[in-house]
Amino acid sequence: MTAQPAANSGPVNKAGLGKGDYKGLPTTLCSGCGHNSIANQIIAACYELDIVPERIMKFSGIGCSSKSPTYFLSRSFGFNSLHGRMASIATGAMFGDRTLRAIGVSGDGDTASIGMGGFKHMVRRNVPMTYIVENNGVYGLTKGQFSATAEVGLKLKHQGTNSYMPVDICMEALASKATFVARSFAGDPKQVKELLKAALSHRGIAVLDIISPCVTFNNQENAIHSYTWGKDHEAPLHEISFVPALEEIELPGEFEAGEVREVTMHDGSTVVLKKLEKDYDPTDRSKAFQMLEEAERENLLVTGLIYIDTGKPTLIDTFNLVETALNRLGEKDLRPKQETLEKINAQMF
Amino acid sequence: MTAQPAANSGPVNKAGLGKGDYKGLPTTLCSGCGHNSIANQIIAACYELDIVPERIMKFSGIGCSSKSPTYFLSRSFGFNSLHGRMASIATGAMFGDRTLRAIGVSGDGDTASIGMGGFKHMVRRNVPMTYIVENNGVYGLTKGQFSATAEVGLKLKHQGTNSYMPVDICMEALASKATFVARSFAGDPKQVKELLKAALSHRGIAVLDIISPCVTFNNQENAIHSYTWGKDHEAPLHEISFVPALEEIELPGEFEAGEVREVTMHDGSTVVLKKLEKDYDPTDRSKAFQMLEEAERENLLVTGLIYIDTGKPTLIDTFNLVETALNRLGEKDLRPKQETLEKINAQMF
Amino acid sequence: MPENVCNDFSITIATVNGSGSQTANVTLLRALFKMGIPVSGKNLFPSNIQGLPTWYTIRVSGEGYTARREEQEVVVTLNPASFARDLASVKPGGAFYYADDIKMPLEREDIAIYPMPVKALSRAADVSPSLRDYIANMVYAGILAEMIGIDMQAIQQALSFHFNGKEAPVTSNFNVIQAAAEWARQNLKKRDPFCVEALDKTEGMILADGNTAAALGSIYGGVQFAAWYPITPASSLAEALNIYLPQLRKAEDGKATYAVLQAEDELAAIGMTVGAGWSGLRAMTSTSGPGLTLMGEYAGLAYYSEVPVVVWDVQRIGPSTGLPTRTAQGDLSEVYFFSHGDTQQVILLPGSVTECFEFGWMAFDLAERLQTPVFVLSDLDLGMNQWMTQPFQYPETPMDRGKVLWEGDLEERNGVWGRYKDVDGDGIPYRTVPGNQHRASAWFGRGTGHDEQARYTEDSKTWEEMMKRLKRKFETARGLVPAPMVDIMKGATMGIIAYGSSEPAVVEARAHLAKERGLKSDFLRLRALPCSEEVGEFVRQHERIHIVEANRDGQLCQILRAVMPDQAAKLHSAAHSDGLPLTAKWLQEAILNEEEKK
Amino acid sequence: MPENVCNDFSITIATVNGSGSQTANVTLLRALFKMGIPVSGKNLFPSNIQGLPTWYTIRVSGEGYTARREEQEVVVTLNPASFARDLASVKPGGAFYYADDIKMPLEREDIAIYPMPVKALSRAADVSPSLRDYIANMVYAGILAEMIGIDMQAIQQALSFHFNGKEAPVTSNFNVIQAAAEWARQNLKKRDPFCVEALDKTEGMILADGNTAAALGSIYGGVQFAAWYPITPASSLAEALNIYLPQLRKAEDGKATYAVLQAEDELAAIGMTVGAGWSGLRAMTSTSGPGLTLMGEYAGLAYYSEVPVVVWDVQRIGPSTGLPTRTAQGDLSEVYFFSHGDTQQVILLPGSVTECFEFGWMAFDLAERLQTPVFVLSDLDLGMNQWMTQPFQYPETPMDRGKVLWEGDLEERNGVWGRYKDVDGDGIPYRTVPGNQHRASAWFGRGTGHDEQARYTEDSKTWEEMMKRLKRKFETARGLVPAPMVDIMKGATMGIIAYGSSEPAVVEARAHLAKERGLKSDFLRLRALPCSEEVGEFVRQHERIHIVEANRDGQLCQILRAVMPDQAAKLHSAAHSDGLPLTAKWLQEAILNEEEKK
Ligand SMILES: Cc1ncc(C[n+]2csc(CCOP(=O)(O)OP(=O)(O)O)c2C)c(N)n1
Ligand SMILES: Cc1ncc(C[n+]2csc(CCOP(=O)(O)OP(=O)(O)O)c2C)c(N)n1
Ligand code: SF4
Ligand code: SF4
Ligand SMILES: [Mg+2]
Ligand SMILES: [Mg+2]
Repeated sequence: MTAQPAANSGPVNKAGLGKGDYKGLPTTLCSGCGHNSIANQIIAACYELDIVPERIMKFSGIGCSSKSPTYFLSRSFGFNSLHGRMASIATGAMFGDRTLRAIGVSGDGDTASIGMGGFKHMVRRNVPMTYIVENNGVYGLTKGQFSATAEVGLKLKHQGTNSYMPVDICMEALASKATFVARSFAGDPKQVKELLKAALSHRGIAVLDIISPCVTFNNQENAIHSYTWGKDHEAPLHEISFVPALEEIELPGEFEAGEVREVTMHDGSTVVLKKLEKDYDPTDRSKAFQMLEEAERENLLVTGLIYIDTGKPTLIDTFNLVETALNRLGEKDLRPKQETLEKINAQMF
Repeated sequence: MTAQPAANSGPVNKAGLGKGDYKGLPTTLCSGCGHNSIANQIIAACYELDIVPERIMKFSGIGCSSKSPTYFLSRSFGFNSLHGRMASIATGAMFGDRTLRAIGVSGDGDTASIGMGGFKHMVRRNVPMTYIVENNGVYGLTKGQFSATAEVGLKLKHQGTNSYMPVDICMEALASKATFVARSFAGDPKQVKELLKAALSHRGIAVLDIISPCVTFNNQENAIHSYTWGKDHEAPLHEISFVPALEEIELPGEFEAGEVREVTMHDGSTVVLKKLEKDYDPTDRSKAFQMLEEAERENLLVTGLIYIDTGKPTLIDTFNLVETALNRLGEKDLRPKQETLEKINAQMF
Repeated sequence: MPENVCNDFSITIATVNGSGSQTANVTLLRALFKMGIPVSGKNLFPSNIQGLPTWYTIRVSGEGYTARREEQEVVVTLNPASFARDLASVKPGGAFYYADDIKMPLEREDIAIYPMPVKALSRAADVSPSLRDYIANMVYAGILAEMIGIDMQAIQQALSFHFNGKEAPVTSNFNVIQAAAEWARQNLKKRDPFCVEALDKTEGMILADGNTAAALGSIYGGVQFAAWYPITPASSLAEALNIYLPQLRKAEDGKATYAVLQAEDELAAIGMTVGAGWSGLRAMTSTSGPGLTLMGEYAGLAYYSEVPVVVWDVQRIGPSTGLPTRTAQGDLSEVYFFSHGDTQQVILLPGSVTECFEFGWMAFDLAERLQTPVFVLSDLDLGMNQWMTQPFQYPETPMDRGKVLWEGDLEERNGVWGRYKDVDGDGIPYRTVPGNQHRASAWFGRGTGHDEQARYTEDSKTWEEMMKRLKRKFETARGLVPAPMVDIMKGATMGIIAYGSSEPAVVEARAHLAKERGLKSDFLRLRALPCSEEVGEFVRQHERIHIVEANRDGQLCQILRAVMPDQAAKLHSAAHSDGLPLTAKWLQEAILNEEEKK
Repeated sequence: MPENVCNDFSITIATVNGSGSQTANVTLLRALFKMGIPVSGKNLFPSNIQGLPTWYTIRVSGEGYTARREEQEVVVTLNPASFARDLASVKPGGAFYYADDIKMPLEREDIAIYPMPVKALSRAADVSPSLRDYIANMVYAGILAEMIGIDMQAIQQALSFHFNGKEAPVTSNFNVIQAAAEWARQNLKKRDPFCVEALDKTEGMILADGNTAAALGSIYGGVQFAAWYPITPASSLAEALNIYLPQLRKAEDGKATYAVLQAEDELAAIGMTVGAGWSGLRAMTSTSGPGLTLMGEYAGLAYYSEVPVVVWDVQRIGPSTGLPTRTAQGDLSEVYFFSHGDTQQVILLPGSVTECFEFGWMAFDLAERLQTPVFVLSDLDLGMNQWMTQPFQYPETPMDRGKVLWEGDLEERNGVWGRYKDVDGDGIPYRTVPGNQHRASAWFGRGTGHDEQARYTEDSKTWEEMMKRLKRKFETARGLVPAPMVDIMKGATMGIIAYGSSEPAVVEARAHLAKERGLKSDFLRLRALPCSEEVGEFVRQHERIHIVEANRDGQLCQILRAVMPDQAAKLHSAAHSDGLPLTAKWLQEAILNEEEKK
């Protein structure tokens, strides 16, 4: 199906759409909020991937972060659901028309506090969706309480000092066998966009933990989730440059250090990983654990594609559904014939 | 405080109590249920540790497993709460009298399905409690549906085939920075008891994932959680012999392969770990991740003490509470003086 | 020997949970049904898997009464643990059958006592030793059949149905039954009056349980998505979907037109259901009390964002975990006022197994027509017990998918529409669903304040208007939900209102009150909330109304008083809840006590 | 120039969310209060952190009315985004102050319009450029103070209170205010009648918000454990605990006699609270609509297993997420029927800030005495706005810890007791708590069926008796909860019932109805459910009752109709809910319309 472009002049993409066709309503978030720049990168990524907005569904929970789906892709269906409950509503919605892609935007409170259970189970079901956590270590919308990703020892007004171990969202995703785990930093729009494009091209759950500073409530020098902290402590894992391709590219077999590695996505496009000296292989789950565990001990913020597995069937695959979108099936597909009921009645005794 | 022994003859422990003082009501679980043998080991462990039953609190959620607290320590207070909600009620109850110890018994459905969020957050708060998961991979009490720990591909009557990645409870505990993580098998009572004693002597959250076969609904040859499977696939990580001690023993510094390692518990007793050739160090979190990840890939069921950290303050420690048990404080401790209110009123304008 | 009491007594069989007595019990039930004798069977089982006492009661009633009775004329026990209690429970003049390996005092002169050599006879049967405990059940089945006169052929039919036609099990079981019957013929002398005789009163009826019926009804209603979490007594509803959907709803190419998903909990189960409903699917979930309560937040979202979903609540007795294997009608007021803020929920109240089927498909039509959650309140008694009921009727009306706009519809409207606009004055707006490719099709769902275009707004007027429209919609629902069933006795001034599984007790009580006390009554069986017109009329037309329900607080009575204040004074509550189905005996007394007050 | 209108008008100040105008607004409010003039201040803010329009309204009322008014006589705007709307909102004859950098049409002849050189004056102030936007607020404060005649000394007192005495900020802010006032004196000619004059009507009163009062009340009630999860408008209650507990409740050795814990969600918050209550602590949680609904399952457990806990619900408008920063009284019916199965919950309804304090400590006495959850329903208007109120009264009665048995008590009883035994006939049993070392002290709590010894049982009689006892306990509660406040007008035949923050509108409406329409009314302010005797009497004594509440469905009206069916016909609902506090104007019309019907 081809898209209906807006009556806008200016450059268009392969879908025949201009950037404007991907815009959302004006943001109502604080100026300088990390969430805004992420919204902009979502717009850019979808434009560059030639995605038709009507073929995307947007989801979120409740929070400043969860408001952002209103700020991109106005032409896409969306649902701003309940606090911590994005996972379940998105999971159910995926069955309506399985050809649609989904982008979910959640917050660290929304995902790691109240939404932990739903998040973990969504991941283990490999629901095909790009799951973004706009991670600022605080509750923005409720004005600055600790979230579960706040680091130990962080002090906040009226809240005292946080004494609990922070939740590492990438670690949690990995433990639940996510098939795509990445982390980035809102202050690094280029990497955010590239990872978004990789995620959107992945078939399966793609968890993107994006450190997204809250300028209003969590920008102490000492806070992991503040701009300042992020800038100093970032250690980009590897550069990524994304090359949309028209035909499938196979994953090269054995691969040595220094070499350039390509991971083939299900839509045929690929992520090119320039491998760094520390020789990181995003398909090695065991290494991924080690790396995260280490980074955490060294209090480092590792960004990049941490883990990817392109082989697992998605939740939807496992249901072996008919070709037609379920939500376009009619009475004749859905209501069994009268005879069948007579048989059933005959059995009922 | 010394205990009041029942009027029973026969041998008594240092608390002056006989085994009978640790018994519970007769079980109503299926004969042969793994949960029963665990209950018996809890009785044995408490008896051998000379614990006064009145100084223990028992908790559970809902399930066959969650029924078992009725089957041990009738002289201890207990609460059979809600399905998946043991973590929160236990966390709150710990504040009543912080000198009490707590044993929680949950199931795999209770903890890894509906209770996932509460479980993870209880662990990251390091609530001082022995948290037992009687893990059988099914929902026993509701008659045999899949739980979140059921292995992929498992078939059950009326349920079809499980297609989701199983939850590894030890991995989850570790990811949430548990200070004590162990796994055992109900068919190995000796190890269960030793690990229980170690857990009960640990100050902090002690997660014990005990594979506990459901004889009624999950005993297919092929099921991870069945006796047969367990027996063949067990690979004990190291023997443990538990030595109650009267004075503190320091943790030895550098430690080589082959050596015997002692981890000192907060109550001064120690766990002696005979180190195996594969040279496993239960204080190395990174190794623990690797080991679990590997074991899982190789479809192995590793038992033993997987990780321990005796250095972290518990949830209760962080609140710096008064010496007296909070639930014995009186009005003079709890209601501020009248003058103070006058000051407050003066401020209110 | 006293003269025969034919086709009017209750049989209770006491066994040990997990010993496999269900086959024998249901076989007896089916055999009686096959003989054309009206029956009802109720399973009283513990919330445990193995080892605790469990009872199965069969009521035989030539007059067709199916309500629970308190008296037990015939009692069979294989369980030492409940032996004393079972013996005591036999009505004077009744019969007591027991496994003779149980050595316990038998002090009762007023009943006929029959020992059964269960062990011996099962040892005699040529089945593997591991099956002996199971086969023991066939022994009592055979002896009982012989003693009360159940037709052996009917038993064979019942067995072959049970093992759907498989030769081997049928014969091996039947052989034991026959041997046992033979033994009884030789060794037992009938000393009690209770027996059965063939009738033609089950003609054209079927035997089924409400959960299976609900699942089948949903399937014929075109269910496309079901998310659930196991809980007694609702699990068998979702499990019936797992059993029947593959048979009934695969496309030619063998691919599925549906998805059933076991969620991690009820919060997720309803969340997924709401997601599926929003995406245009006929979506449902099924649960019971504790799970239902967890669904409150999403129920509020579905109400306010107007997402069609169907929620089956197979009620068990509460509050809290309560008694998972006992029945009640205790969730009505929770659901009617479900979730925080002002909500009015649409509720269906099936009163029979065949109505569980009917409401199974109807619930989807109502949910999609009204764009709101529809709650169907069944209960353990209706859902898990076998009932004699009318055959399932194929839906007489085509599916009503409600006001959904697709690409074409939007073209016609030049893309001009408003998600929450009341175009037709019935309070029901139009909606589009994901996948619609028209560039004006998308809208953004939310539980926060929104205007007719689904845009976020904090404007007070808009909020108020949106809420008033929802109230109008509820008025529309009043006209769409199934009307009550009314049964009139000429000259009655007193009325009875009941719903759900309470009907059998009412039917029987009314008959007795009229016959024995000359107290006539009209009967309205409520089938849904909001109340349709007829309910108000019925109330106004009577001097006094007794509202019958299986809960402590008279929940429906409270709701009716609130919605018809000018009639409230004449609404009397006849409520009772102890986990067991209501009996006619209790109801008669309750009504008589109340009537005496006037 | 028309003659002065003194001490009877409303001021609305329009600014941008996050621009720090609260200091200026509250300073004005406090200054007026200091002048002895009755005031009320209401903050109408968006559910957003920065950039959206926000309004602060101060009502000045010599007669002491504190309800919201719809008319705005004096409007101040610094926000271009709301300029047009603000201009239009000025009542004819009123005054409009605006920042002169906003260049927008000013077509209104019927009001006095005053430009304010906000930018210029803030630039003039010697504060760091980063603070200029903030200081701009002091500019309008100064100009307004000068123009309506607010005493500068009062302003200085207000400031020094705000910055609790810190010299530097006080002077820098005060300087700007004085400079602005000076400018106004020089450049603005008063062309509107609205002004203030000192009175003595705030003598002995305090200014406070309900959430702070609730926290303080809880602290003086001896709260030992609080678990919470952030949610507007309840967060500031728990945060006030964090602020005041360390000051008020540390032992000599500096150690804590309390614990406040931020949970991962509301399911956990109430779970922890129930655990703490069960372990013998005075335990509480605080939340709002969405969080409350998530607490349903644990609320049912606490009701049935009889665990004392206190739950504060600071209501916001729903259903669903609704409008997080708008007020309502919409959770009453949910809470009254909270959780599945038969439940009857005890509810407190504070009607003023000082009552939030009183119920703060009283709730614990009731919860522990009754061994049941006690729900306190406040709302955003009461909880987050500054109110003129009576000073907090030190609890006149000692703490009531209820029926708790310790080692000594058990010794006396030789260890013979039953957790769920109704020894005293009031439906309230005795309990022990963990840590009790007597070997007969332990019992096993559960949400499943239990007998008097807390042992699991499925026995139907036991179940029913346990539930009946709980009903007796609810009757006991009827006599213990705070009685309603009743205000009589001689010769009134019509009654009004209201609760919570609706009182001010009722007080004002009654006065006007009596004065202007000669319509006298008696007033009952309900303070708790279940209803104490007085409520029934009040209803019986009046021909007609109007039940006033800020929700759509008339939730209290429905409940009262259900509990007093014989009076139901005379209960009329005056309900209205748009997110804003009720006004006397609306209420007068609602009552008059209803009265005309008769
Ligand atoms: C059930 C429920 N509890 C609490 C809230 C209040 N609430 C709204 S947003 C939020 C936290 C948001 O934090 P986060 O997810 O990190 O998003 P952020 O605002 O930081 O981007 C909370 C607690 C709610 N809306 N619903
Ligand atoms: C909220 C809620 N949902 C569902 C149930 C029904 N239920 C009771 S036990 C159980 C699962 C038990 O499984 P598990 O925790 O593994 O314990 P097991 O019986 O296997 O030992 C379920 C779903 C419930 N009691 N409460
Ligand atoms: S409060 Fe923080 S998270 Fe929320 S919009 Fe502002 S900057 Fe962003
Ligand atoms: S059903 Fe399974 S888990 Fe439950 S008691 Fe029986 S064996 Fe144990
Ligand atoms: Mg956040
Ligand atoms: Mg299990």
